[in-house]
Amino acid sequence: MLIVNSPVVETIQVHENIFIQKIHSPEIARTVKPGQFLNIRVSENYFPLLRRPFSICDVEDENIFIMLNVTGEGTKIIVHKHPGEMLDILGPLGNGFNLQGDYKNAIIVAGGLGSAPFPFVTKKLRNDKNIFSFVGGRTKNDVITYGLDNVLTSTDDGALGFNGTVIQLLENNIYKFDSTTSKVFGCGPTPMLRALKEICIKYKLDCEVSTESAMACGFGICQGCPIESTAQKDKYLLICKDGPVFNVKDVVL
Amino acid sequence: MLIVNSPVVETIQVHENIFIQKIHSPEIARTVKPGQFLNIRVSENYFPLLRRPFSICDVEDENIFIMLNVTGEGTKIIVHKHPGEMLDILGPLGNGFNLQGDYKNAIIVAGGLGSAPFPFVTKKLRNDKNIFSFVGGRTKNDVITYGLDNVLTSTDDGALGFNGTVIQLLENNIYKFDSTTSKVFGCGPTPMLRALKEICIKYKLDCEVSTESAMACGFGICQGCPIESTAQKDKYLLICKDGPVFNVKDVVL
Amino acid sequence: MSKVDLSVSIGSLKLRNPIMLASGTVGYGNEIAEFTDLNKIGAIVTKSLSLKPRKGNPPQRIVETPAGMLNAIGLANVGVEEFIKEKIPFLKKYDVPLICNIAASSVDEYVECTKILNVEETIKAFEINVSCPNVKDGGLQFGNNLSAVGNVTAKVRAATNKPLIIKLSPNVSYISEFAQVVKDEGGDAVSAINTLVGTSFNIFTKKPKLFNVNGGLSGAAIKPVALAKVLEISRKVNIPIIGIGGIMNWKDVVEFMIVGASAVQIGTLNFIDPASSEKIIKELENYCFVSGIQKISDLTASYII
Amino acid sequence: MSKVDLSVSIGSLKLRNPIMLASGTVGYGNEIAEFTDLNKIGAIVTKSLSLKPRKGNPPQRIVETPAGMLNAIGLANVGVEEFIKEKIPFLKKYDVPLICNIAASSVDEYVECTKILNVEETIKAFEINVSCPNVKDGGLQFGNNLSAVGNVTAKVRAATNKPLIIKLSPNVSYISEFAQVVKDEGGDAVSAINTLVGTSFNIFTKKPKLFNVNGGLSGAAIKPVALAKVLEISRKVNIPIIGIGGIMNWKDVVEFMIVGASAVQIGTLNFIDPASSEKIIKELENYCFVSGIQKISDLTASYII
Ligand SMILES: Cc1cc2nc3c(=O)[nH]c(=O)nc-3n(C[C@H](O)[C@H](O)[C@H](O)COP(=O)(O)OP(=O)(O)OC[C@H]3O[C@@H](n4cnc5c(N)ncnc54)[C@H](O)[C@@H]3O)c2cc1C
Ligand SMILES: Cc1cc2nc3c(=O)[nH]c(=O)nc-3n(C[C@H](O)[C@H](O)[C@H](O)COP(=O)(O)OP(=O)(O)OC[C@H]3O[C@@H](n4cnc5c(N)ncnc54)[C@H](O)[C@@H]3O)c2cc1C
Ligand SMILES: Cc1cc2nc3c(=O)[nH]c(=O)nc-3n(C[C@H](O)[C@H](O)[C@H](O)COP(=O)(O)O)c2cc1C
Ligand SMILES: Cc1cc2nc3c(=O)[nH]c(=O)nc-3n(C[C@H](O)[C@H](O)[C@H](O)COP(=O)(O)O)c2cc1C
Ligand code: FES
Ligand code: FES
Repeated sequence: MLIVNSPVVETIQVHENIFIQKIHSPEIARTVKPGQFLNIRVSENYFPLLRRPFSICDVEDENIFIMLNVTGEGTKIIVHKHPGEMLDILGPLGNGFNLQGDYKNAIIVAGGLGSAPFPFVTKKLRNDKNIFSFVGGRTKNDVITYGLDNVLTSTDDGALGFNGTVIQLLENNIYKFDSTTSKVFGCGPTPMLRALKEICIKYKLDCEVSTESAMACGFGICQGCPIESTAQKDKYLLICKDGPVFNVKDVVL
Repeated sequence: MLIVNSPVVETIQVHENIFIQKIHSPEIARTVKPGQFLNIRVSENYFPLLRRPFSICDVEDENIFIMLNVTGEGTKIIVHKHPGEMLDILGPLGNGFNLQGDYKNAIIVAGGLGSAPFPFVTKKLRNDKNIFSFVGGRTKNDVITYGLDNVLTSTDDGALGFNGTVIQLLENNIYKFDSTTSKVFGCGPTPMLRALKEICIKYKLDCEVSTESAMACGFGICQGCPIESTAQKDKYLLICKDGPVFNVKDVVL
Repeated sequence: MSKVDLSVSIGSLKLRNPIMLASGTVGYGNEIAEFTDLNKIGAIVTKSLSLKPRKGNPPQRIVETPAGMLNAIGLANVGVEEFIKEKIPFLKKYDVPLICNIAASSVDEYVECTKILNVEETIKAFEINVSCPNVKDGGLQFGNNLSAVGNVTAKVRAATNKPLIIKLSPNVSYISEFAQVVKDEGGDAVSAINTLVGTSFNIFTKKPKLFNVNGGLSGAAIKPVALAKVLEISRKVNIPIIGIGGIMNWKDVVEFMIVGASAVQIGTLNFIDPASSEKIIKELENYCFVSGIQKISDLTASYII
Repeated sequence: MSKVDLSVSIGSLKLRNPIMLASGTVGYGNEIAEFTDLNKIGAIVTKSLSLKPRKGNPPQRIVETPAGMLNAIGLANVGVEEFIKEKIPFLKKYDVPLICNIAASSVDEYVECTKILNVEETIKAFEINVSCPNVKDGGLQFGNNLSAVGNVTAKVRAATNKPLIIKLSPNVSYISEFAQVVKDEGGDAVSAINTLVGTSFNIFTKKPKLFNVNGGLSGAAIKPVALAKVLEISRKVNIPIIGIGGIMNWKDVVEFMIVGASAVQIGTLNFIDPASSEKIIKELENYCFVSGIQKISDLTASYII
C-alpha cells in the first residue's frame, strides 16, 4: 500500500460515457495484481471529500489504466484531468483474483462496468489459458468489451448479441466447460453475481467474483464495507481488505 | 442586475499574484459603471459555496475585465479558468463612483488591491479631468499601477517610490489641489480609508471610497455586509446595496 | 405535459407548490423579485420581525465554511410598523402567500407583534422564530426549552386565527418533543430546521471571525442533520412539517418530502442563485410528470423504512 | 530549528504532541501504521470496544455528504477479550500511548469492560463513548441524558485509576452541562465531539441509504459546530478538552486549541489521507517555530473574545 502522486498520460473514450485513463505510476504498476483496486483522491479540497475506488483495468510497463464510468461529481472531475495533471492514488488495495492453478479454461463473466478488471486478467492469462469472455449489459451501450478476448455478448433487450442476461448466455454455453478444468471470474452488479454463484454451484465450477460497496477508506480502518461471510456468522468480512475478490463459496451475495 | 454565463477570453498576469481576466460579457459591459462590482459563482458544486465579489476593473467593447488577487480557493479556481470556460456572473451590483461634477482634478488613491476599480474610472475621466494617481503598498509587490495614469507610488518599506503610506504621500502633495476643483476617489484596506477620510476632511476635499466586507448575496437579501452610517445611528447601511462606494461623510470607517 | 398537481397544504394554508423562500434569506421580497417571479413561488417568509426595529450585530456577520456558511445577522429588521407601512405595499402587488416570521425577546412581544400584524389581510400565516442563535435575548433561550416553546405557542395561538407555524431549533436532543408540544398547544405546523450553532476563529488574531462569536450554520453541510430532524418529527408526531436546511436542488426537495415535509423552504441557496426557486419548481413538475406522480403531496412521508 | 515543545497534558496523561487518532477511524492501529509512524503520534484511540464482539450493522454503512460523511457502522468490534489477545501485542511494539474507547449498552457493561482492560499496562487511559448514534442500546440514550452520563462517569471512575475521558454527544442543547457533570463525578477530561445525527435517502427507492436509517455526520462540514461546542465547554467548565470534528489540516488543529482544546483527534481525515497526522505534527511544529510559540500548550484557550 502506497500513496503516490501520478500524472495522467491520456484519457480516451471507448464507449458512450466510458473512458480509459492512462496514468504514469511506476510504483503501482510494479506491484499491482489483477483484481486489486486503487482509491483515488479526486480533489485537494473537500469536494468531494472521500476517495473514489477503481479497479485496476490494465498495466503496461510503468503505466496503469483505469476504466471510468462517469456517474457523478467524482468521476467527472477525474475524467477531465488534463495530461500531466496529478492523481493522488492510494493502492494497490485488496486481494486480486487468484489466477494460479492448472485449469485450462478461464471463463470471464462481466456485467456492465464489471468489465473493468478483466483487460489485465486477460493479459495475464492469455498465454496459458483458453479465455472465454461473456459480456452483458442492459442495453447495447452497457456492453463493454474493451481489452477482452473471445467475447460473446448479451443484452437484456436483445439489441446486441444474445437476448437475455449474461448468466443465461453463460448457461447456454456451459456444456463447453468441464468443471475440473475451468475457472470462472465474475464482476458486475450484485444480482448478477448472485445468479452467477448459483450457476457455478449448480455446475460445480470454481468461481471468484469481484464485489463492490460504498467505501470510505479502502484499506480496513473504517469498517464501512461489510459483506456477509458464509463461514463466520458473527462477523462480517470487509470488501476492501478481505476482498474485493472472493470465492463465491465464501460470501453471501 | 442580471445573472449571466460569460466565457473567459484570456487571463494575463500583471504582477506577482495579480491577474487580469478578460471576460466576454456584452450584457454586463453595456450597463456596468465604474465602482460597481460583480458576484461570481466559482464552481457548480458546493466548493466553494458562496459567490466571490470582484470590482469591475475595466470595460472594452463587449468585454469586461476583473483584477484577481489569488488569495484562497475561490480566486484560485477563477484564475485557472481556461479561455472559453464559463463564469456565472451576478451583476452589476451596488452603486459606482459618482464621476459627474465640474471638478477639474480627479485624485485617485489606491492601497494594494484597491487599484482594482480604477482602470475603468481612469478611462471614463481621462478626457475631462486631470488625473493624479497615488498608489501605495506594503512592499514593492503590493503596488499595482495597471491601467492608471500619472502615478506616484509609495511603499511602507521604501523599496519603491515614497517611503511611507500612500496617505502620507497624498498629504505631501495635497498643496497641489484646490478643494473646490478636486475630487478624491479611494479604495483599499479599511485603515487606509480611515486615514484618507481624515485627510479629506482636514483639507475639505470631496471624497468617495469603495468599501469591502464579507458578503453572502451581494444584492441586499442577506444583511451580511453592514457599515455604520453617520446619519442614522439606529440602522446600518449595506455595503453591497447602498455601497460599495460611499461618500466618506456618510459612513463610519 | 399533462397537468401535475404541485399544490400542498399546511393545515388550512394552501400553497400552489411546496417551494417557500426562507426567513432571512429574501429580505422582504423586493430584491429577489428581480430574479424569481414571486407569482410562481409557493410562499414567501419575511425576515424575522420584531416589535421595534433592530439594528442587528456589528460586522463581521458572515463566514463561509465547508459547504456551508455561518451567519450572525442578529435579527436586523425594520420592525412591524415600518414593515406594514413600507414593505407590505410592495408584496401586495404579487399573488404570493405572505408568511410573517416573528422574533421577540419575550412572550408578550411575540403576542403583541402577532396582534399588530394579524389585521393585515395580505399576511396569510405566521412563522414564530424561537430558534435564532444570534441574539442575546429570545432565540435559543426559548427554542431549547420545552415549556417556553409550549407557552409561546399557546399565547400566540390565542392571538390569531391564521395558520400558526413554529420554527424549531435543531440544537436539541429530541426535536419531536418540541413538535409534540407545538401540536398540543394548538400550533398548525412546524418548520425544521433553523441553523445549527457554530463558530469560526481567525487563528492569527485568535479572535472569533463573527462579532457575535457564535453564528448559525446553514447550507448544504447541514442537510443530513435537517433530514434526520424532519424524519424524527414525521415518525413521532402527526403535524405538518416544513422542511428546511441545505436544499440546493430539486432532488433535495424530494428527499425532504419523502422523509416527511409537506413543503420546504429555500434559504442559503437564494444567495448563490436567486433564480433557483423558479427553476426548482419547473424541475419538480418535470420529475413528477416523468415519474407518474400526479399529486406532489403524495411524496410527503412516503419513506419506506 | 530550535526546539518547540509540542507536548500537552490531559490531566495526568502526558502526550508528546496534541495529535491523537480518533476512535473508529484507525481500527486497532495495524493498517494505519503503514502510512503514519505511530511512534510520532500523540496517542491512538481504539475503535469502541464492547464486552462481547459486535458484528455491527448490515450494509450500507457509509454515505458521502457535502464536505462530510455519514457512518452507521454500529460499533462493529472484536470485543475486549480478542482485543487483549490479538490487538494489544501489535500496539505494544510502538511507543504510543494507547487509549481504549469503550462502548456499552449498560452501566454494568461499561464498568466490566473497564475492569478487564484496566490491568493491561499498555492501556494508558480510557475514553468512554456515551454518544454513538448508531446503535439501539446504549449510545445516545446515555449521551443525551445528564444523569446517565453522571452515573456512567462515577461508576467507571470507581473502576480505574487511569485517566478517564468521557466522549460527549453534540446532539444536546448545552454540552457544557454534560462536561460539568463529568467533572463533578471525577472524570479527568472530555472529548468533544462525536458525530451529529443525520440521514440520507435515495429519492428513487424512497429508502434510507443507510441500513440503520440514521448515521453519524463527520468531516469538514461539522467543524463549525464542533468548535462552538468546545468553546462552550471551555468558557463554562474547567476541565481538559480533547477537540474533535472536521479537522482537515494543521490550521484546524490550531483553531481547536485556541477555542479551548488541550489536544485533538483526527477522524475522517484518516480515510482520505492516512499519512496526514504525521504531516500535521510537522506543520504544527513549523507554525509554532515561525510564530515564536515555545510551548504549543500555550495555545489552549488562548481565544480573545
Ligand atoms: C472495489 C471497487 C472497484 C470499482 N471499480 C470501478 C471501475 O473500475 N470503474 C468505475 O467507473 N467505477 C468503479 N467502481 C465504482 C466507482 O467507485 C464509483 O462509480 C465512483 O465512486 C462514483 O463516484 P462519483 O463521485 O462519480 O459518483 P457519486 O454518485 O457522486 O458518488 C457519491 C458517493 O457514492 C459512492 N459510490 C457511487 N457509486 C458507487 C459504486 N458503484 N460503488 C461504490 N461506491 C459508489 C462514491 O464513492 C461516493 O462516495 C468501483 C467501486 C469499488 C468499490
Ligand atoms: C465589493 C468588493 C469588491 C472586491 N473587488 C476585488 C477585486 O477587484 N479583486 C480581488 O482580487 N478581490 C476583490 N475583492 C475581494 C475578493 O472578493 C476576495 O479576495 C475573494 O472573495 C477571496 O476569495 P477566495 O476564495 O480566494 O479566498 P478565501 O480566503 O478562501 O475566502 C474565504 C471567504 O472569505 C471571503 N473573503 C476573503 N477575502 C475577502 C475580502 N477581502 N473581502 C470580502 N470577502 C472576502 C470570501 O468571499 C469567502 O467567502 C472584493 C471584495 C468586495 C466585497
Ligand atoms: C443570513 C441568514 C439569515 C437568517 N435569518 C433568519 C431569520 O431572521 N429568521 C429565521 O427564522 N431564520 C433565519 N435564517 C435561517 C433560515 O431561514 C434557514 O432556517 C436556515 O438558513 C437553514 O436553511 P438553508 O440551509 O437552506 O439556508 C437565516 C439564515 C441565514 C443564512
Ligand atoms: C466511520 C466512523 C466510525 C466511528 N466509530 C467510532 C467509535 O467506534 N467510537 C467513537 O467514540 N467514535 C467513533 N467515531 C467518531 C469519531 O471518533 C469522531 O468523533 C467523529 O468522526 C468526528 O471527527 P471527524 O469529523 O474528524 O471525523 C467514528 C467516526 C467515523 C467516521
Ligand atoms: S472501506 Fe474502510 S474498511 Fe473497507
Ligand atoms: S451581501 Fe447580502 S446584503 Fe450585502
